[in-house]
Amino acid sequence: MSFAQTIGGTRHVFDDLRMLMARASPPRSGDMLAGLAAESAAERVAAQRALADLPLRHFLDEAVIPYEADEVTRLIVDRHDAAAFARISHLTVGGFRDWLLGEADGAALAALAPGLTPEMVAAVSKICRLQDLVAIAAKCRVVTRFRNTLGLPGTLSIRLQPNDPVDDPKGVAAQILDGLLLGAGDAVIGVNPATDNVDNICRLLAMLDGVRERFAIPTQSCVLAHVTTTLLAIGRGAPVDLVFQSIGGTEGVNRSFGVSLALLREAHDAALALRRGSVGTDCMYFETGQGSALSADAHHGCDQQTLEARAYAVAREFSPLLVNSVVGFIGPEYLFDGKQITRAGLEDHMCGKLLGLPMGVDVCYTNHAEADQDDMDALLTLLGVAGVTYVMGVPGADDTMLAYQSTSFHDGLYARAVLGRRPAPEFAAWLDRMGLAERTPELLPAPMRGALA
Amino acid sequence: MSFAQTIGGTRHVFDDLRMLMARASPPRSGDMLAGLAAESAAERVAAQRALADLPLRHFLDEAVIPYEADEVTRLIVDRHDAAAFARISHLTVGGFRDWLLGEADGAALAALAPGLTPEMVAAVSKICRLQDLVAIAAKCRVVTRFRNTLGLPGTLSIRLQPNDPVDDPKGVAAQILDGLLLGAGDAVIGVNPATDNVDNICRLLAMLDGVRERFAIPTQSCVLAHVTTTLLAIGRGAPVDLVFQSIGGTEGVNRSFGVSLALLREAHDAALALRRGSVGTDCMYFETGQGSALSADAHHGCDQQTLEARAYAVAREFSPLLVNSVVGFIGPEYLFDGKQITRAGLEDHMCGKLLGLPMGVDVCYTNHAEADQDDMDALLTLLGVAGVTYVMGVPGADDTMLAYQSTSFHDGLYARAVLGRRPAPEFAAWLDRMGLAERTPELLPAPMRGALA
Amino acid sequence: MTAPTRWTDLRRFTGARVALGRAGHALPTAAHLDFQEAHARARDAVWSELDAPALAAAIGPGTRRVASRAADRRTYLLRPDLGRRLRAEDRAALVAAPAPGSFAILVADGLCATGVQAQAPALVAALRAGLAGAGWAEAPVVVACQARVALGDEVGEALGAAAIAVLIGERPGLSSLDSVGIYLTWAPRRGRTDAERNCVSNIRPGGLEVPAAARKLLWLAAAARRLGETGVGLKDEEPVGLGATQAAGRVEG
Amino acid sequence: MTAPTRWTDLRRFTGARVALGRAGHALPTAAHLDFQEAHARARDAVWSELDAPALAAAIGPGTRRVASRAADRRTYLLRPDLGRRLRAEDRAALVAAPAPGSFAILVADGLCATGVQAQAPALVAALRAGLAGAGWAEAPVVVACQARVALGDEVGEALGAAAIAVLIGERPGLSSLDSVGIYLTWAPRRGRTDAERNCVSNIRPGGLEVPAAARKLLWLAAAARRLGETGVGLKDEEPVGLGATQAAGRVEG
Ligand code: B12
Ligand code: B12
Repeated sequence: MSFAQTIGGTRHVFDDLRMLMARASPPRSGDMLAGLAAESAAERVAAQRALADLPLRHFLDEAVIPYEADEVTRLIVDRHDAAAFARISHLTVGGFRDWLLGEADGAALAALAPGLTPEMVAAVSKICRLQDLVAIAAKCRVVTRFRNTLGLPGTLSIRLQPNDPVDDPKGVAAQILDGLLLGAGDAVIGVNPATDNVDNICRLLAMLDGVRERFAIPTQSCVLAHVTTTLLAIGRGAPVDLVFQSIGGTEGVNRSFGVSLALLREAHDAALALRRGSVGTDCMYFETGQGSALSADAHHGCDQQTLEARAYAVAREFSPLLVNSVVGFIGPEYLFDGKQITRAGLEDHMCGKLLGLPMGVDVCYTNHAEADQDDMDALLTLLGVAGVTYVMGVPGADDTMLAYQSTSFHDGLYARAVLGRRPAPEFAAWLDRMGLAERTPELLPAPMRGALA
Repeated sequence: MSFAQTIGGTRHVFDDLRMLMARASPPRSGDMLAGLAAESAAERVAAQRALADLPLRHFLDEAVIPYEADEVTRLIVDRHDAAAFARISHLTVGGFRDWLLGEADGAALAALAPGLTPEMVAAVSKICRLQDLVAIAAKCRVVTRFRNTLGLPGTLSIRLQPNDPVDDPKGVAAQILDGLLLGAGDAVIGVNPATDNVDNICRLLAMLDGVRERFAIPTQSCVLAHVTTTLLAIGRGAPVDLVFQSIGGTEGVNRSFGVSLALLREAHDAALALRRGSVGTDCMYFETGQGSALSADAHHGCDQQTLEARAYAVAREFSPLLVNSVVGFIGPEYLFDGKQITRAGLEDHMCGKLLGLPMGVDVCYTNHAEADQDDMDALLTLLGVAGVTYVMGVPGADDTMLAYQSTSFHDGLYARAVLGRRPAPEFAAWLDRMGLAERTPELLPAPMRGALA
Repeated sequence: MTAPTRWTDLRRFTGARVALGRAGHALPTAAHLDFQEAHARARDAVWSELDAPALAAAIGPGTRRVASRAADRRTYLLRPDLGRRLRAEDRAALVAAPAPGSFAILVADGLCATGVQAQAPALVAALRAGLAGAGWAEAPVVVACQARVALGDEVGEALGAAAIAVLIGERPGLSSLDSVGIYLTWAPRRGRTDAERNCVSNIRPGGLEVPAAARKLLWLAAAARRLGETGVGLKDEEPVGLGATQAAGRVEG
Repeated sequence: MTAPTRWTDLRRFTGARVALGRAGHALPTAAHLDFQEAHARARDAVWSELDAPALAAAIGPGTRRVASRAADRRTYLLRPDLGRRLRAEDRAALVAAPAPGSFAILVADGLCATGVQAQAPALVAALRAGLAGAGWAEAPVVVACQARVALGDEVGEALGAAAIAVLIGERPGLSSLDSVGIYLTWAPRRGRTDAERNCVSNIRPGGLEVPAAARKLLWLAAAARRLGETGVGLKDEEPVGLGATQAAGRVEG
């Protein structure tokens, strides 16, 4: 179906829903790279107006990528919960925005989530201001559980990310201690392995599990290897808490990542079978990020933010404990500067939350992007106000293996302090017991002293 | 005195304190225009390192503008409270940052304020990240009083700004009602007059006072004419609550604004003599903004942020009820885009608060700047977290007389809602009585119906 | 007009964006998108170019044309210092044909050319008529591109003028893409500060109308001649109702 | 090393920014400024230019040079699509002198040229020696500017190579301005996805050392030849301790 809107005397025509969504997107370099962005502010507003007038029902009739061509579309369509959708089925996209900002509350939003498609939430995000992205997300409540409880009101959790360029277990362990001393690690202690060697992955898994058990930390660990490598590790009996995988919003980008829905299902089943969770069974961890589908030439002419939202449909199929957008991680070809990263981070967070996901955000940038620590401070604070489930914690904000800057352990403390947020309750109690809740002692707590030999 | 710092093998030399401060400033277009900005990121870091190592005492020995040449310098030097300064007199600028982020609390900061010079706070702001600007400001407590109490913890006040292109009293009044319906007006109901006609100013003053009395609103009003015009109005017996004036950080820029310390003193005395405050006597309202001194060719080779801080020394001499930086108001030649506006807004807010001022910020931009509503949402939220005393409220964010975009009444509601802030207590009670605290009724509250004929 | 009873009735009393409704605490979608559209338009207006030949022709014979040292729009936006300086050749041309003791008029694009283009001819005509009536010799008119207010100081100085009125495009707002301001400076010369000028602002349809603006400027010009100065020393003490503004309504406070 | 007792002792175990202290919740000033300085340096590293003639000479005779379609650095950063395509003339030159069935090596600037410039000669030498030992004919080496990983697909295809190893500059980090990654692709041709490659990363002083990296790549190359594929289907199942990484320490969990 085509759409038209006249603005300032000029008639703008949009061939189909896909094009309408792309032109309505706030500016970003990736959509320009793909040749999909609006050419002027006027064209963008025209698309936003047309989109605002579109009935939400339309999204059930027109797919941005054909059902036949893409298993992610099939997942979205087949899993759509019409009963949950009924509550808002009479609204346009614009009316949906008003409803979200107005009468919607946490309970209504939780009930609605299965009735929403990624394209609906992407559409509404495109006509939201930054403050709307914050205010709507702040209403959402998504709670997940494995060995602790994440996402409770008033909490802000941190993934402890102790990466090492050669996966040196001591280097990793030293970073873990540093993070624990600074209150990080309740979301997960998760290492990105520099190598994809199966033995090495197993060794890291054993080390992480050992640290966790030794200090009795109420949290989960993860080695963020490729899912196929993790499956091999599970086969070898390694202690896998969470299965990690990068995912995207089309079948094609997932293929370029070496995954499929069937493979993810297999991994989910394998992880569930281990029954390692103590307070819950949410055992998947997914990362996403705007631009990956375009990079893999698997974007089907869709804008990157819509595809990002579609990745969340993949994620929610597997009841993840954690999902995060790596928003500034990839580079300036998709999100050029601090402004684009900020906008995208808040879009991703709101869209994920509306779809019922425990959204974290990797508040980050690379050295080839036009961004700096000030931009990160702003985004972190905004996400904190928006109720982000978790952010990263990297020593001094410098990941020496992935070569980018994310939030530091200190940043986590800052955000919790100025916003009055606490860690996950089980972890907060542990910090209390270790004497780490308020300050960092010069001398390591006794149990930690023998940790590295 | 000259300073040198070697970075990556290159030795950077800074001729004097003024130059050191300028080179240490985060990038902004106004300092580039003035030829004062660092030429590379490396030079900037070198200056920041040298500045961080500088003892705070040095600021008492080296003035950025000579004592003999400038009455603002004389004010700063003559009013410096050495006893208050003693507490931190042993620190360097870098040590001062650590102290501010660390042990300092609200009481210590309030006691310290008279011991700080504007140059000291400008210096420390230059080595602060955005999050430091937020966290430090959030510790400050500055409370002022006239007809209500502003700046209490947990509050966020709004100036109601009902400007009209021809000062039509009905146009102004309609905007006032709109603002009151949306919870704005506790900081002040303040009109910028389009004309500088004395009769007209008196007429507006009478109208504002009439509205306030008729609805028994616990707030103050102001017509933001030139101080000399306001003095004439006082002479004619007009009901002047607050005396307004734009000010800057050098004698020269103030001269270009048609003011001097003596004139401000005269105005302050005149306003005090009216004894119109009910709960307090703070009766001055000042506006400032980075770039005005350079625009007036009165910057003496100082960077714009240092001069902005010096304007606060002028302000605090007169115990103002309200001070605000109009941060994005002037244009892109001083603050180019959303990023520069954001940084400057948070700098100004923190510097003003450290100097003991009731700082608001006009979160705003012009149409010739590279900024948009998203940038404003971010800055507003950040300032809210930082504990800003007040922001502006303009109908729909569009000032039809000043031709720029500031925060709307809705923005005020957003900030209060997501951050859990309340209006000034007297005003909050009034909103409750009027039934306006939670929602805006379709029908005007009875007392408002006859307001416009 | 009858007194308002509903929130939306407030719209009858102002062109400002009142009574927009609420979606929770936020602007409803329609109002939000109206705003976005207006912003797109206002951003474009900054880049509007003055058609100086057409304007000079509309103002009449004898109109001279100059440009500031800001070579293009982007430079203009970031370099106000250049927008305040005449190109050397333009200065020389003015100096070569001065108008000593005159009351000069400078028409300048400023931050948005649209309003100047439309309103300057009528404004200039009204001013010239009034000035002639007040005994000034025919006022020389100069049209300038990429100009700031203070360019008038150099223009007036070069002409040897007694005073200069700068008619300049005010920055565009969401609701005003066509607003003109007039800045009046007695004894113009480089280095004058804004404290030494007077201002009449918001001249446009929906704002101050051309006749009222011209009347006000002429009142200020007369006072300036009497005092021998402009700026904070010259107060607009004209009683309202005598044309000071065209807004006559009065609120029942 | 003895077990840590003080927070600062952690620094002995890692090059990461641990034990930085606290100013309230924030980084102390010194650590904050160290970071700012490192950021300034890393930003500059992105703009480092590969000295391709010098590198080709250092690698040895027969080295060929190509460039991607990204004409300059800024284009390169914003147009990865162009960084993945050979200039037509460079493609033609490779097609004109192919190396069918060979194991090709592409040395590319990627996101930071410094590490490639310094380490590629030794890496290439080690790889060539190992490949020769494994029975491959002399590997053709191509040096490319403004290149992305996937440029290897077109290079390999043009050469008719059986496999290609792309040695490429990884993006610079605050603590690594000189890191190289190797991406191995079996049967390279345009359209290959990253799922069809294997990767050896973080090759640099302080990261994976050149001999270990070369050993690992040769292990993967042998496995690829056995399986006839690279990517997720090829798992690095080499037991650790046999050169898989040079990190040998073990934590007492
Ligand atoms: C950027 C990046 C990504 C981005 C790529 C985005 C993009 N399209 O540009 C994203 C986030 C999508 C990503 C995903 C993954 N990555 Co990655 N990634 C990197 C990183 C940080 C920088 C790469 C770089 O600078 N390349 C140089 C530039 C010049 O090349 P380019 O052509 O611009 O970029 C291409 C390659 O980087 C390639 N790529 C990126 N990651 C990977 C991983 C593998 C195994 C392969 C073959 C290719 C590949 O994708 C880009 C586009 O074609 C490196 C770490 C490092 N320090 O280098 C890790 C790294 C290469 N990735 C790694 C991994 C494990 C993955 C995942 C497999 C994780 C997962 N479990 O799903 C996925 C899937 C990769 C795939 N098959 O596509 C590992 C590889 C470990 C190993 N020795 O095999 C590394 C070393 C880091 C890590 N430990 O996590 N990655
Ligand atoms: C930007 C602005 C400012 C900025 C100027 C910054 C700068 N250096 O560029 C700041 C914030 C410093 C400012 C200050 C004041 N301003 Co002012 N300002 C404006 C505004 C919004 C836009 C001007 C514009 O677009 N100019 C056009 C461009 C092309 O010219 P420019 O050369 O770039 O800008 C120069 C002039 O704008 C001039 N200027 C700015 N304000 C004023 C005020 C007066 C009285 C004069 C003579 C000159 C002047 O300063 C600029 C630099 O030289 C107008 C409202 C409007 N809609 O126009 C009010 C406006 C002109 N200002 C006004 C006033 C009252 C003031 C103050 C006197 C307020 C006070 N009580 O202190 C002060 C001091 C002015 C002075 N003597 O210098 C009134 C004038 C009313 C009247 N009819 O006299 C206006 C109409 C708005 C208002 N009601 O508040 N202002």
